[in-house]
Amino acid sequence: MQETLFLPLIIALPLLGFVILGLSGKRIGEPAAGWLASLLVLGSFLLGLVLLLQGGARWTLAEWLPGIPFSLNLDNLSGVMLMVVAGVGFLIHVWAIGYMHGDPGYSRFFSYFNLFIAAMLVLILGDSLPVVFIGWEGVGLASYLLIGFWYQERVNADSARKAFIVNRIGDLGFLLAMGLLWSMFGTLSISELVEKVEAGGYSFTTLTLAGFFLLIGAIGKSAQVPLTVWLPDAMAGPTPVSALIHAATMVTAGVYLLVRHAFILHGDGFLAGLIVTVGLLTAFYGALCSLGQWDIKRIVAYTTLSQLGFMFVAVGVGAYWVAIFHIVTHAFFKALMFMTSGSVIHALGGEQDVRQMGGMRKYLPATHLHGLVATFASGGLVPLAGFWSKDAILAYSFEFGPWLWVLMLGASVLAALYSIRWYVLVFWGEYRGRSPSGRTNAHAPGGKAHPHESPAVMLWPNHILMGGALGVGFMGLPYVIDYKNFIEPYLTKAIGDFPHEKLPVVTEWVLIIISAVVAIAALWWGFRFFQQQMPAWYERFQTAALQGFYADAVYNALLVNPAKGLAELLFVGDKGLLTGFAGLGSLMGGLGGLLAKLETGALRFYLAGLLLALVLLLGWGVLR
Amino acid sequence: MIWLIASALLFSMGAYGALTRRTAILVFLSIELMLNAAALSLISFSRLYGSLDGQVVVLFIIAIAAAEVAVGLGLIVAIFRRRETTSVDELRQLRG
Amino acid sequence: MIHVGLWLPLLAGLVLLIMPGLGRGFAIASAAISLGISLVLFAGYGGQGVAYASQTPFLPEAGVYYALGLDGAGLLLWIAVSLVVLLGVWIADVPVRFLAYTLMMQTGLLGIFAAQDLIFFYFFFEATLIPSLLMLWFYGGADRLRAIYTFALFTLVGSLPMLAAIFAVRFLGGADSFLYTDLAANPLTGQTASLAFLGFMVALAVKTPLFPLHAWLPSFHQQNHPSGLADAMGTLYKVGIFAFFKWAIPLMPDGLREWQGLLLFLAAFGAIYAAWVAFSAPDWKTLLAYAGVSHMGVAALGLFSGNGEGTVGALYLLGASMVYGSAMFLFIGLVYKRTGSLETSPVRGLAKHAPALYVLGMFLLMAMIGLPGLSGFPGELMALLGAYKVSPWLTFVAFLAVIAAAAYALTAFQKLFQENTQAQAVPDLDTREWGFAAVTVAVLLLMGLYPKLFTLYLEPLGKALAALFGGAS
Amino acid sequence: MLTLYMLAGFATVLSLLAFVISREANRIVTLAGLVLAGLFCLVGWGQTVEAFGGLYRFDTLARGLTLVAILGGLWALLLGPAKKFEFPLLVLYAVTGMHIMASSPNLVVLVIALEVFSLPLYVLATWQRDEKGFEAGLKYFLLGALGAAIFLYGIALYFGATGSFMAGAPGSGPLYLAGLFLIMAAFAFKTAMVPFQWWSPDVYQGSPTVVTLFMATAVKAAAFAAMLRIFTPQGLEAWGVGMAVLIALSTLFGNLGALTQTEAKRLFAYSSIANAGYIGLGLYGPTGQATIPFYLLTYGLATGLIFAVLSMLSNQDVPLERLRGLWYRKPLLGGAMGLGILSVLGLPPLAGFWAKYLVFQEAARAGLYGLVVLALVTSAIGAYYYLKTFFLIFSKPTPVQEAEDHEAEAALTQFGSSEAPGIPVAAAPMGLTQGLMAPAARTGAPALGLLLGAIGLLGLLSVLPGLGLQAFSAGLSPAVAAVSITAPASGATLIAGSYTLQGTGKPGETLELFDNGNPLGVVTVGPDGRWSLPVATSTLPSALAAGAHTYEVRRAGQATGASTNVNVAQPAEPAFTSPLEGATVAATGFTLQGTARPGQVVEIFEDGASLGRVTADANGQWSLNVPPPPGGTRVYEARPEGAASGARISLVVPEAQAGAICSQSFALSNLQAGGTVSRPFRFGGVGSASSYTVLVRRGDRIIGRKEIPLSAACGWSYFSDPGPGEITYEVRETGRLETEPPLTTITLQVQ
Repeated sequence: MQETLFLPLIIALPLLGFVILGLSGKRIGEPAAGWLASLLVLGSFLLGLVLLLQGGARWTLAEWLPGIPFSLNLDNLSGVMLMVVAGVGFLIHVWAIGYMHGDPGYSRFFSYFNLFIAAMLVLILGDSLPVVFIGWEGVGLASYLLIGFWYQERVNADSARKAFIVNRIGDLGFLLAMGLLWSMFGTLSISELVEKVEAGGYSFTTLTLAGFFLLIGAIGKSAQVPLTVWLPDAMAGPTPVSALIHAATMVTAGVYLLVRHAFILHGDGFLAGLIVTVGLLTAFYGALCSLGQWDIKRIVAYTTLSQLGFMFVAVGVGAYWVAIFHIVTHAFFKALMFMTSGSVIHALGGEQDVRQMGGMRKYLPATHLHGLVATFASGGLVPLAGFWSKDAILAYSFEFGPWLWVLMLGASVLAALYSIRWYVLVFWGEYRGRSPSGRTNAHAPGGKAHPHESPAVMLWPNHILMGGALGVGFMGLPYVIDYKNFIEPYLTKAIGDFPHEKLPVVTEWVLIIISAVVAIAALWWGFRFFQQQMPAWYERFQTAALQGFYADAVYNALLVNPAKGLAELLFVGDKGLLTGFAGLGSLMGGLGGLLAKLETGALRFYLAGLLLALVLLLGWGVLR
Repeated sequence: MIWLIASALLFSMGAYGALTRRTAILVFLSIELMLNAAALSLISFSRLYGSLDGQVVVLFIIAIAAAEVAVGLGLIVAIFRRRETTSVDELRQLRG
Repeated sequence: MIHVGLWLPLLAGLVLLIMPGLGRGFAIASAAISLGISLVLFAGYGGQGVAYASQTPFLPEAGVYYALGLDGAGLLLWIAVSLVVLLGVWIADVPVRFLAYTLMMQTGLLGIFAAQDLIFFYFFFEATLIPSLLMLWFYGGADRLRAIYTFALFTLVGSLPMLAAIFAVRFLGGADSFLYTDLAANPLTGQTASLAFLGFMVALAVKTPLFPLHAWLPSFHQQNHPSGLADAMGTLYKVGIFAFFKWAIPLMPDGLREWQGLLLFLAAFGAIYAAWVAFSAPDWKTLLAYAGVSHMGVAALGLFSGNGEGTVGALYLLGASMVYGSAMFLFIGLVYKRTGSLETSPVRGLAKHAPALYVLGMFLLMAMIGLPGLSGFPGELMALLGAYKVSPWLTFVAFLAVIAAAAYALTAFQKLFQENTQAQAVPDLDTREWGFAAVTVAVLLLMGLYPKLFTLYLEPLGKALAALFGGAS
Repeated sequence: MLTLYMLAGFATVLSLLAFVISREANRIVTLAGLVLAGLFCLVGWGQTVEAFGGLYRFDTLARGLTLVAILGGLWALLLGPAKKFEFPLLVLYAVTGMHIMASSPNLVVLVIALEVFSLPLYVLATWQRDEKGFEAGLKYFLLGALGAAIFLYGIALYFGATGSFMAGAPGSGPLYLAGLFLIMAAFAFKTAMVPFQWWSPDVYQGSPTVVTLFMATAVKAAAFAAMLRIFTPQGLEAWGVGMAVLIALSTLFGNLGALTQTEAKRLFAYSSIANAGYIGLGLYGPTGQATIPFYLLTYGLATGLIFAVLSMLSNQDVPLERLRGLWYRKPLLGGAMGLGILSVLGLPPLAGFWAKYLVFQEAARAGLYGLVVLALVTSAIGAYYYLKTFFLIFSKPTPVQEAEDHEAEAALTQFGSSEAPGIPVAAAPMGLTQGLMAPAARTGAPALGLLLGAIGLLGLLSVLPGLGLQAFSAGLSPAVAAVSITAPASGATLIAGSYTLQGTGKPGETLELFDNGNPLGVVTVGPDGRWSLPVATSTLPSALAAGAHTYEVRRAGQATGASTNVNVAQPAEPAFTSPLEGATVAATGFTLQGTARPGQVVEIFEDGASLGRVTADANGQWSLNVPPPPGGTRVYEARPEGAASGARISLVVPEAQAGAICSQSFALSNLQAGGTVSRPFRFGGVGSASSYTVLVRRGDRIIGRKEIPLSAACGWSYFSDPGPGEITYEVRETGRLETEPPLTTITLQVQ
């Protein structure tokens, strides 16, 4: 592992883009700004690839803060994440060149986008927790800026703010985790923590608490139950943002964080149960909500939630490499799904309601193909990427407990359903929208008469992603097929080896076949079902799901409004505090007034007072 | 000793007088009485110690009393001319 | 050098007061020279102990020496003060005499950080009040009289018990003079220490400010000149943390031991309380006032932990908050210049016409709510690490403010800049304001990304204090 | 002495002359008298003049407070009415009385002085000859007469208990206490301390403002001078608690009472009650004789400014509201008054702060923390009304006031006024309706000068309070630590050069040391009150001679001091003198010192390795620099040349802390001169390069190279055990070419 200055350079490249575009983006103009941003990300990708192939790299600035170095570490784990972030990030950048065409904030968009990549890279590469935290909040900031990219609309600004605040709840967990780990081990460097945790000599209960704090952080960032509420709203941002930040990369940072700290979580029954519970709840919640959405992006957003739940379950059952594997496959198919949605939106001049879509397979053949692959990968069709990673999760779940396997199987049925629902509503059937002619939109100026296929700059990234969604699964085949697959040993080298019993070959095969068959069946059933008129029970379900099962309302009633009310109350109280102090002042004044009354002006009173004082003084002074 | 008690009594009488009289002149006279009480006790102490110091001081006291009378009476007379009264109870403009 | 650095601003201020014709350029020149001197002093600092120490008998009969010197913390704060003053006189649109008071106040502040004699510390601590009061009085808002009384009386009522405690420290501690070295060699112990510490506590709680003695702060800021210059100076005047660190704790470590629980509680509670209150602040200055209380609560939490990390964090956060807090006030001054009002509630949508202003605001706001990578974070983190060792629960309570900060700051910010349904047409940054923005951003980034520059010098101080305090309970 | 003659003489002569000369001339002569008296106070400052068998004692205290009283008189004269010649005369009488009061330790003289300044004041109080004036005068007079009676009775009892009229006579018993407390009551009355303050608000308000000014400044000065003589810290036991009660009540009553006042003079009457309390705090401390005059001086200047401005505004009541906008209407008056107020409030950096600080410190020294806290809290309360007034002055004037100003100016120009020439500092409507005593404000150049002078002096005292305090401390017996020699003890027998003189003194002062009358050296006392001087460091040739030595330490300029006698013997066998056995020494190297027969050669060994040879000087002293030693306990040995053993000493070398920044330039500690050494031996020194290379030669032949890294203590050290014969070592920074000249070259003769 080499100590090299090229490592911070990986981060510096997109950061440079942020600065240049931020300061003089307007002058660079369109599309040069977009290409500049994209190329810088590509540069990071290539640089990272080179370093990774050389066996990783480190870079340290000692005593950045007392006892805390500023250290970066490129190992296999962060390397894989770097490939995903910079690679998929690059594709989305390129795609956005087409998508953001004509937006007045074009260069601003790419400047933020580069900022995001930089922050995400810091998060991934950071080896010291405060450095990770810089990235952690940095991506939060970038997400805030991008969700509120069209801040002129109140709802967008509100969503951005909500995302930031909810994320900060998670950040508090992260901070407390740092505090606890520091007080336990006196270091915040992850590589040192690994050693110290192995060395022992501490209370395991405390370590569990540290893991719990980290989990809170991860829940916030990955929008798990109960902090899911910000993610659907985050769709207010431009579609590339949703694809990059809220599907492929940032939201998986929570999973990454947990995997990075597998050495803390591993073997802790309480945390495992908690993580599995959280993941499972999120998987179901996301899936069910997705089934009720009409907004094309919100559909996909909830599917992301559901998939994130899968990843959490993977972490919970101890399948750390699987969680990362799923991140990789998910990055491809979910980015593809979002960008397909984006292409459709683009084609329809900004229309996002799926009830106004349908039949797009005729108008947008290439996009349709992307959509199809994304659906199948997401729905878990053999042998696309999503199948293999999901299957691995299921296998590990079976190991954890057959009941979990059953539940997860149910969740994957839902996954198949929502994927196919999205596909059917968008691409199948007949076009339900009003004639697109005459509709103009800021994002697609001079609306076309016809839903039109996207330009090449948007198609090619999707082609590549489609390739990924088809192929990346093969690097993580189950052991019964490929005894030594690529990714497991590769990641285990960085995550740490937590050996476990493999399932018997027969069981494994049975599980694979069941999940494959179930997926196919669910996809087929869904394909038929969603073309029909919906039955009444589904309508009722849909109404509740559309509102996210009223999670926002509950939060508003239970938390947000009381907090605001209390703020008002405290504000008045604080004024009262000052009044209280002022009251003390007037009390003094009153006392003074009374005392001054003693100066009655009557001479004989004075004489009496004087003599009385004299007597008292004498009496007390002499007799004392 | 007896003279000391006498002087203390004299002092108290003066004080009493100063408190109960309303006319400025009488108040002032009462206070002069207190001066004399001091003089009386000085003399008795002087005899006690057998030194003349105290007695000399008494002479000074007499002079002081005279000076005070000169100033005081002048003052009181001036007030009487203006207000036609010397009652101290009516002087209550300055207060608070 | 240190003497010139200390007295030059006062002199310049007096000259400017007498000859206002010299104008802003003169004030800027003075402030720039001050900053230059601070930087030279910083560059020449050896890294250990008190540098540039000098002492001259002042009232030798009474044991008072005119003694100056700067340690790592003093240098950090000198630079912060000089920088903010320069930014302030550079950017604020105020009458020239106002600038004169600003410069005079600078001397007081520098003196507080450089004094190595307790009486001189007290002298500067109090004397700084005068220019501050004059600024508020001559250029304050309509209801300023009340604010003045509150401010002045809180300060005086608070600091006078400190004077009694100062006497106690020397005479009961048995030192021969009020020199720091002398007093530190004879610290108070036991019951007397805790009583004397109480005296310091009251005074310094006012100036930290710690709940509930922060009550003067909101009205102080509300009533001050809308340019924000006086508020910026007021922010610099929040020297309680420094004084606790420099004087109260080393001279009475037993005092901190006695009161640690209460102080930690007040700090933690104040942090979350003020952040919460800030959410309903009707105007920006009130909001920033409460935000400041909240941050100082966090810093105080770190300091009162009595360990190295906490101390470093508290001092660093203090220095950083001086810069970003003041810059924020000055920034709000720019907003006022454009909109004529500081209320938080109306939707203004300024970003539409003033994008650069928007970006600057965003940056400052993020620095204020402690975004990692910007100036607030290193201090907050170290304070957290220190505090967590001592009291995890209070740390949790205090750092709830992290969430609340995001809530109040972003909510108000959104109304000011975004949602431009009712966008006000305002001019964007002009050249002078660009200069302000560039320097501020550069400094905040530097402090956030390379804290080592200062923490290298703060760390020995933190260790010394921790050793003195004998480790956290 | 001349001051007394001057005051008394002018008073007597002018009393007769005034009938003849013009009233303006009379005023000027009076002024001249006061100024002359003041000047004679300054002549011989710091010296004490006694006269009349001890009845008159003109010391620094008397000088200082007489000056304050004269200052008050000057204020009154320059600002006061000039229509009648009696006014200056009365002021002059009063000042004379005050001077006597300040300068006498005899109670009887004090009584007389009291009357001498009180009687004119009664008259002055009624100067206005209106209802309020008469009321004030009568109240003052009757209560004052009562006060005098109490004082006299107190003196009588005091005399009865002690048989003496001198202040500070020791005594005990109820009679003594009764006398003392009666006297205290009388002075509390004069200084307006609660509960004897009754008269003061009424009288301050009813008197003409200049007279009020005079009372507020001068009377307090005189009374406190007497109190300082009567209530000395030695008698604290007797009077302390009673005074504490008075002080506590005064500060409370004064500050609280002032809060609700609406009339300026009355407000400052309450303020002066409070200040009397603060000044009282100074009585408790050992240096109160200096701090109280300092307080009174600053207070006199500050209140003087306040009342002077008030008197320029009006001779009558000044409702606070009238002060509004003074700064804008009359900047000089407003500024002066503002300055005065802030000073009285005690806000740094003004002189009032230092004054308050000093008297509070006196009380704190005496351990009266309760009283100090109370005083501090009440002065914080006081801040409210001071600030209220201050900000009133600096408010914008109301339109009505501005109109009034215009009217007044118009009236002035129209009617003219002999009383108000030129400078438009005089304020608003006055002078036209007030009949006889009309405008009190004389606004001529002298008044202006006085105003500016007071501001200047106040400013000076603010910046350099030490100046004032030092002046008032002159002639005080040194309160702190006398000089002494604590070691060596008298009669000890010591080895020459092996000992250190130690002693005590006042922190910061410089002392001279003498050895048998010859100057040995100068030391500065450290802040802990200790000094020390190693005899070996002296440049005096005879310092190390054998025989009897008498060491004496003196304050600069004084003829005698503390001394000690010792016998000094010449050393015999080599011995160590410094450091002491078991001491911890610096890891970066240190110096070994010792003694031996003069001219003897001593070789020093460190754990058996030679560090080189030294030769004892004519006094038997030798020293050797030890290169940075390795950490741990090291044994050093001083062997006479050729001997197998010698005196030993073990020293502790701390482990050097890693990470130090090495900045010393290269140096060689021992064996600089080369010469002969035993083997093995060690040489070394300090440096800053990361390592050095030693090149070893015999003749021209290079026989070895060795790289020696710099130790954590920034030292380098080379240990060598070569065969006998001449050997040369060259030291270079590692990496330098061997053709370059070396940093140092050592040529040794190894035995």
